[in-house]
Amino acid sequence: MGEITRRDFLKILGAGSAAAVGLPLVACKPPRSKVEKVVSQLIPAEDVVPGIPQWYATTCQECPAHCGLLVKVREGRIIKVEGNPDHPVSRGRHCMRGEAALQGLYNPDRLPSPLLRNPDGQLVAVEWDQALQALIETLKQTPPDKIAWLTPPLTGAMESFLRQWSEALGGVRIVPYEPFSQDALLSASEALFGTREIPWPDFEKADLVVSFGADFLETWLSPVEFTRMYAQRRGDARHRLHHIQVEARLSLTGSKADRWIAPRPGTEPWLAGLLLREMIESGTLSHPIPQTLRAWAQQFDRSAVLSFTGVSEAEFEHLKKAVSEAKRPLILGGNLGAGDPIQVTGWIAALALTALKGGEQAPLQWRGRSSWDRAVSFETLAKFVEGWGEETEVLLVYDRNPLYAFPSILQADEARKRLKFMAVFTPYPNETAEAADVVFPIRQFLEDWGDAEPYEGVYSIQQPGMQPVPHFQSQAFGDLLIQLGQQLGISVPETFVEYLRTHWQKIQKKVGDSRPFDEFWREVLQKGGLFKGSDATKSIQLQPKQLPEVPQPDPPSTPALVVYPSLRLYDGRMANRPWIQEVPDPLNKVSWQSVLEVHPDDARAWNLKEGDVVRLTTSRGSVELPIRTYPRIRRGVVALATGQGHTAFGRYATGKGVNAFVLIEAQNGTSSLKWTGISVQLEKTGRRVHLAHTDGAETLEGRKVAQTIPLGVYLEHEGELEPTYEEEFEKEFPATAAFYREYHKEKFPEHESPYHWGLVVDTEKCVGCAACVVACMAENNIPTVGEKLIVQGREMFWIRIERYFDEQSHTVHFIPMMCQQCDNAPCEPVCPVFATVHSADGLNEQVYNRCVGTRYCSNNCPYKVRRFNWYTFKFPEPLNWQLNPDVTVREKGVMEKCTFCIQRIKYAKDRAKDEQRLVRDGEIQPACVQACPAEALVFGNTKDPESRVAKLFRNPRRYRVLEHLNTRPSVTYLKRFTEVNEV
Amino acid sequence: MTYRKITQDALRLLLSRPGWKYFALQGFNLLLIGLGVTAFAYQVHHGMGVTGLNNPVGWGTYITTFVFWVGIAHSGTLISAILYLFRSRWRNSIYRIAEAMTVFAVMTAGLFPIIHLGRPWKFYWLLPFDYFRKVWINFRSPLIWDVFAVLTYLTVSMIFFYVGMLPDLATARDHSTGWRKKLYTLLSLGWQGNHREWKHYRLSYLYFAAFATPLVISVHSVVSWDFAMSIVPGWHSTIFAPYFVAGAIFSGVAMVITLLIPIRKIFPYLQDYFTIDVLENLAKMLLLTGAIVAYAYVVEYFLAWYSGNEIEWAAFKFRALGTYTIPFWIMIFCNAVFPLIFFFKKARRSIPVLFVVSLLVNVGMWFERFNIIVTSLSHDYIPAAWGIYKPSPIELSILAGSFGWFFFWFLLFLRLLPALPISELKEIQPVPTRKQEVTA
Amino acid sequence: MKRFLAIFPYLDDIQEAYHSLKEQGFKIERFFSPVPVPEIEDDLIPKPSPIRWIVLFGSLTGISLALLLTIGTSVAWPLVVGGKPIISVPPFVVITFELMVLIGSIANLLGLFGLSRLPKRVNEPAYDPRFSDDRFGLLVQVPPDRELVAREILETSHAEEIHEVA
Amino acid sequence: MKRRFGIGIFLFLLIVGIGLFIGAQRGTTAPEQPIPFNHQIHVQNLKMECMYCHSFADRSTVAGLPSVRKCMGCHKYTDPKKPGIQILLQYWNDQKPIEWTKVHDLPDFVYFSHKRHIRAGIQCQTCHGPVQEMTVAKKVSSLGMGWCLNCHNQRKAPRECWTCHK
Repeated sequence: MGEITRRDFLKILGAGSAAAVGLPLVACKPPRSKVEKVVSQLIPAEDVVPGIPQWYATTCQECPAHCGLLVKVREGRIIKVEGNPDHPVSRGRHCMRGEAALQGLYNPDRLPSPLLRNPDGQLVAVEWDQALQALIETLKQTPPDKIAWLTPPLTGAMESFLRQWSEALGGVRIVPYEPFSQDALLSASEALFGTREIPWPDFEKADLVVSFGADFLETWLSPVEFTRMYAQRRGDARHRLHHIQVEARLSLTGSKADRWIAPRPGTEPWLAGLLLREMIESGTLSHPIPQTLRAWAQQFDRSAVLSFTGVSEAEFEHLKKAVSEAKRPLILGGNLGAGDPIQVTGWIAALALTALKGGEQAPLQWRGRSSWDRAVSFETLAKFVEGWGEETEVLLVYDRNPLYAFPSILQADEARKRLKFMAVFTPYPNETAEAADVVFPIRQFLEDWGDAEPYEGVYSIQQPGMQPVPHFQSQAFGDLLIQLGQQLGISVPETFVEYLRTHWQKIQKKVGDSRPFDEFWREVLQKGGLFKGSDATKSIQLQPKQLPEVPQPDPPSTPALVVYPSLRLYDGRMANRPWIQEVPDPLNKVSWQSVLEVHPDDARAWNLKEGDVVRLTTSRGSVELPIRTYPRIRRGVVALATGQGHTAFGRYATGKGVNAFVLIEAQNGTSSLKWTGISVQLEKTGRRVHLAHTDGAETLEGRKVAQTIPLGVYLEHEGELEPTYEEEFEKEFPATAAFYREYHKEKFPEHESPYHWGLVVDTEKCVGCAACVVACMAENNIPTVGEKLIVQGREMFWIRIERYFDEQSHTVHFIPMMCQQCDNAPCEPVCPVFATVHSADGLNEQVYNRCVGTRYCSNNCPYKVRRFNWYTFKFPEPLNWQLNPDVTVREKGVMEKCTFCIQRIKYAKDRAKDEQRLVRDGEIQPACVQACPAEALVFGNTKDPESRVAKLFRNPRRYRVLEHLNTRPSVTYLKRFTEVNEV
Repeated sequence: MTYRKITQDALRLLLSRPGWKYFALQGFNLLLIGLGVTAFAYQVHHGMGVTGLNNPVGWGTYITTFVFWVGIAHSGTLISAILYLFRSRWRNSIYRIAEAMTVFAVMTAGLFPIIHLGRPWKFYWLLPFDYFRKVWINFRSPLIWDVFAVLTYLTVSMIFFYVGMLPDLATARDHSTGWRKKLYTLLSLGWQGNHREWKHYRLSYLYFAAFATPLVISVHSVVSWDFAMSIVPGWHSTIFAPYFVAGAIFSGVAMVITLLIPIRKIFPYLQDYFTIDVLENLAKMLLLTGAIVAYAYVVEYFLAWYSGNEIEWAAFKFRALGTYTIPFWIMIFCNAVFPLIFFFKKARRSIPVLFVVSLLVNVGMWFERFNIIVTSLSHDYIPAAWGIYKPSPIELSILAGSFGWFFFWFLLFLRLLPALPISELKEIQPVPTRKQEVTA
Repeated sequence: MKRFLAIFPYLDDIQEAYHSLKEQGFKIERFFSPVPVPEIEDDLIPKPSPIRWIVLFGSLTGISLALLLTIGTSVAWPLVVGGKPIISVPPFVVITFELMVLIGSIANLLGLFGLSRLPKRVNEPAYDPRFSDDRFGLLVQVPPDRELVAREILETSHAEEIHEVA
Repeated sequence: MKRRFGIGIFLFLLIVGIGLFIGAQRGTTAPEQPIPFNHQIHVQNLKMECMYCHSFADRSTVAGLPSVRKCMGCHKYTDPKKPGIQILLQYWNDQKPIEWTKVHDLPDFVYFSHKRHIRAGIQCQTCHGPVQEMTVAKKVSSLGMGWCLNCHNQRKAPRECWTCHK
């Protein structure tokens, strides 16, 4: 048999049966099935021990940020995705979309076979040969210049391979497109710095960030990386980053800001411009001001700008004061706006001011070419679509969904009819595939080879963690290109993996590594890539040449619509992942549905109630959707997130909500997109729907669940240690404490544990992104219950992000709430059958199979973190492949809750026992802690006085939720800072 | 009234064949039971999701109905045991019916804790045995107290019911024929009414009454502790035990009135026993207990407000003015306002008024429990976790089924067992003496 | 020895008969009545009913059983719940009370059955179905030589019927 | 009366007894396997170590089954005419894994680590019985919670719920 590699092993597994390993499919079957089969391996795999996970490094392809991932493989299946700690983008963290890649892999609606349009016009399943033949015929018959690819902004090996392939075929065009493109930023950068590259924000250097709409904690550029950097700076009390957000609808990013200024939507750029002008004129800028810039800034007239942006003098003065006092402010422009001259204006003003204030030290950095600058501008795209049927006869679509995600002004549906032939390469059925002539099911990235280069010097490898999911006859996209190339008679390598290795040999050469390639390659696979960082040494040098003219603002409209990119669904590509659909939006707390956010006062004025369905009409189109009151939006503005409204994207996405791309219109006389400030009409339809929201109340109702501390007060006490909770208790209630002391002896006479697990939640760092929620669902086999059950209030999350709108300020509090593992747990004594008891490690144990389902524990839980199985929830094949075999799949009628990831604790303790030592601090990371991009969660042993948690438990910012109930929780929260000098 | 008349009147119900209306009613009851059973089977098959319960509100209609029926049960024991100890002889004519009501109400109530379980097929885990797993039950849980209290109450009230009936069953045996004779022979265990039997019986009955009296108070206290022992605002209150006991008697007395009035109407000869004076006495009890309940409502609000506990006060404000304001005001009017009419003697002696008010009190008391359970859970400590509960058709079907179940047994009892306590009615008559006969 | 079963419609008559018979030294075997008549019952069985001891015994058994059950099972595997003591007295008191009532009541029932000789056959000759309706009865043991005396006493006290039973 | 009641109790106990007996039987079944594998020959006669085939027992939660290739390692050279070995050869020729029926099947909610037990010095036979004497693999222990706890209590092994439940 020769040497057997891991790949062979996986092949063998795939060829055998689903369970071709030395243990049964634990956890996938309902309990008490009578005969369990156990399947022997045919040929054992090297280094693979059933029951012990393997980890493989790979790269996320869900958005252009390309975080490094680690996938956890058990018995040949990927069961969890985590961040790669070595990777400079993710640093061991990930967002909810990254985690949900797993549900892309195991999506039950993935295409099982190629589809071909038959003479009757029906798409039917066909054999691979037939489908390939159809495409080859077409390609042979079409002049190469009439063929075009629509792809994501590719980087790495696939980018060069596709380019070579297309050139070899005779000049097939490639159109890379990203709906949330950074066209405006790139144009501004080109105008100011003479280079069409992204000037990356550097949160470490900045002392103030003013964002005129960029949602850098959600979707903008590289949210996981930015969240980490931002949270670090915010949590650092001595060098705390001040943050002002300027936008009409408060975003998740804005909700963390110290101050929110809400101008009329779409007018933020003029405010940025005015700020630039006034700063220039104030004469406080210490760096030379280029004349062109000074002249350009003259176009912003204070009274005019303030009047049409609707921003008060006081607010603007505050902004100005903050910027002038800051040494190195980081000013960011708008979020979206492909090619939009207004957004370009905003970015020019923002970047110029950043550069002028900071000079050489400006908190911007060059990272060379990135995935963002590879995307075509919206103008190009518009021309491209216009040319369908003429310049382009055959369209090859790879991993894009133009018929859903192209704004309606492009009229892609009409344009599609002009195309002679459209071939779609996608793992999933979608709107574009539905309209295609031939559809090829390709592999999802977790089961495929590839790489990415999110920015220069970060070479990130993408290796398969498992054999392709056998339910679908998918093929690797690269290998498909090779097959096509062979048939079309162009020279291609044998496999894409071979090409990839060649590509990496070049990289090895480029970085000057002289080891044998195999050694280099092994290290790359182990580490997940090669992370050298950009060696661009360019400084931030303003070289403005011709600055574009400042456009005239559109006349104001009321109501005006803001379309914002969804943190969860992105441009809609994540909509077929049940986790993503199930997790509510962090701010409006609605899952599965689209809602139109309306200010509560406006709703009252317009005689609308929550859940009332309205017809929303723009010049481009009209949709019907329910309204949701949202107090953090400017009066007269309504807002809608992208991503819903799919018509053919599998069971989890189809028919849910409305598609915002339908509503986006062109910016006043240009061919660019207008995302905010769209003039809309609202009409009441008279229908009502129940909103699938998970929040019980908008505000804290006077309860001290979320607490704050003035920064100044904290600084006086920084570094001090509060007494431990035990000491405090001892002091305040000596008699009770004495009773407990005596009683603790009685408690565990057999084995006193060296551990008491504790968790710290830093509410200052937490940005509410809900990555932890999805990570928890993945780790703990938490089912998604669907829209109807969410409406009924039966969500199953073990951890939730509570959102409270502050009553005094614009602040939004995010409180991650999970089982508090109380020492005096109210849930425990009320259980009649001992299904929930306390462990020596201080954990509140829940024994599912002992539970009879009285639900008394849940009633008596003041934190309401217990979850009851209202039904036996099903995991449709092959979503069940993702289930964690170390966690029971619960059946109907039992209670469940957060366990602090007991399976991970057990694993670590088991290993520690083997090595005859105690568990080390930081060795255990529950899924939520591991995921948190803000690093707001810390887990550890509170009995070890040197552990991080033990110290944080004594931090002056510490508090416990509902402390007065004497539940003695094992979760401590750290108070959020307020700036005392705030008005 | 002679002994003979009492015997004959009492046996008229037992020895005659019921008319078609009776069978029609029983058929209707069986239909309701069928509905309830079907709904329960559906719920077991699919899971508790078919109810309206959700994350904050883990208990709803089932526990409400459980407490409701346990409450109904209480006045039976009150009338049979407590009034016995107090020598209130007017209770003798109605105590059998009240006691039967107790037994059947506990039988009905006892079903609900099982119905409300997520995994009802595991109900036996609540019994004190470890099934060889070495894990017993948690005696610190109020639900286990409940198991013990309700099972004890069921057993003891059934024994008490049966023992009180023994001499009457003997009477029925001695005056029946055919299958009835066989049945009553079996049930009466050969009771003769001899001096030995009566001697031990007298003391034994006294002890039953003496046990039943604290038991009845303990049972509803334990039921109230299901709530009061928790930390839920709106539940965690020291007044719950007396408040629940008073409420239970209140609802039970109302149910006795509700049952007696149609019986009187259908069998007019029973009006000699269920006299208007008896009803007036019941109305007085209703007035008294209703006043206690109303007082408890006020005290609850006073405590919540004066204690200064914001969360507690918020829970009570929500109860009165929030989503569940309608059930709340139904409760207030039915339990605290309408019974005040019994301050008037005329109302106490008016059959229609008695009937309507007793029905309203029944409704009000169901809503009282609904209010306590649902509103408190719905809005507790963490605002983000608040939620609203609405009963589902399945729950309402089971609720309807519980009425069918109760009335099925009750109607069966009316025609099968002596509903008039024969020997105890005779006891309150002057003993037949020749002296009297001669003077008469 | 013969036994006379005398049936009376009036209580004062039977009381008269009872006392006369007793004075004459007859042994009264049984007294039947549709309602309890404490005077005669307590005269026939002067000792207080031992039911009280049986109930006490039952209740004490209940208490011990409850303590054994609650404390025993809690100590056998000391599971900690909610920081409450393993042996939590207040909750155990509830269980103890309930079991006291339960076992006490069951003992009461069994005691009643045992002492009143229940269940038993009824259709013995010395019983008349009217005793459960409106008639009182006396079962008297009559030595063969005093039949006439007995009969006379009974007749003078207006016995309705006098039966000789085996 | 009393007799009938007695018969009732007897019948009830009988039914319960039969139920328990059948239940107990289910616990010791020796299911039919695709290949009639004989532990006795391999262990007692050929003196093979348990961990030669169940090689993960001291490293992982699962003990593991030998791969077909491991079986073939020896059976390439042994008498291929024996019917059992012929079935094995068939599997190997078809390159199909063998689907054994589990003899010791723990419920899905149980976490059990072979490694921890082996490293604590527990013999395989303690739980699996005298496998070396079995011609057909048979379950000899109930694997019930009480059975586990007996041993855990004796050895003062942890009995936190989450030690074994997951």
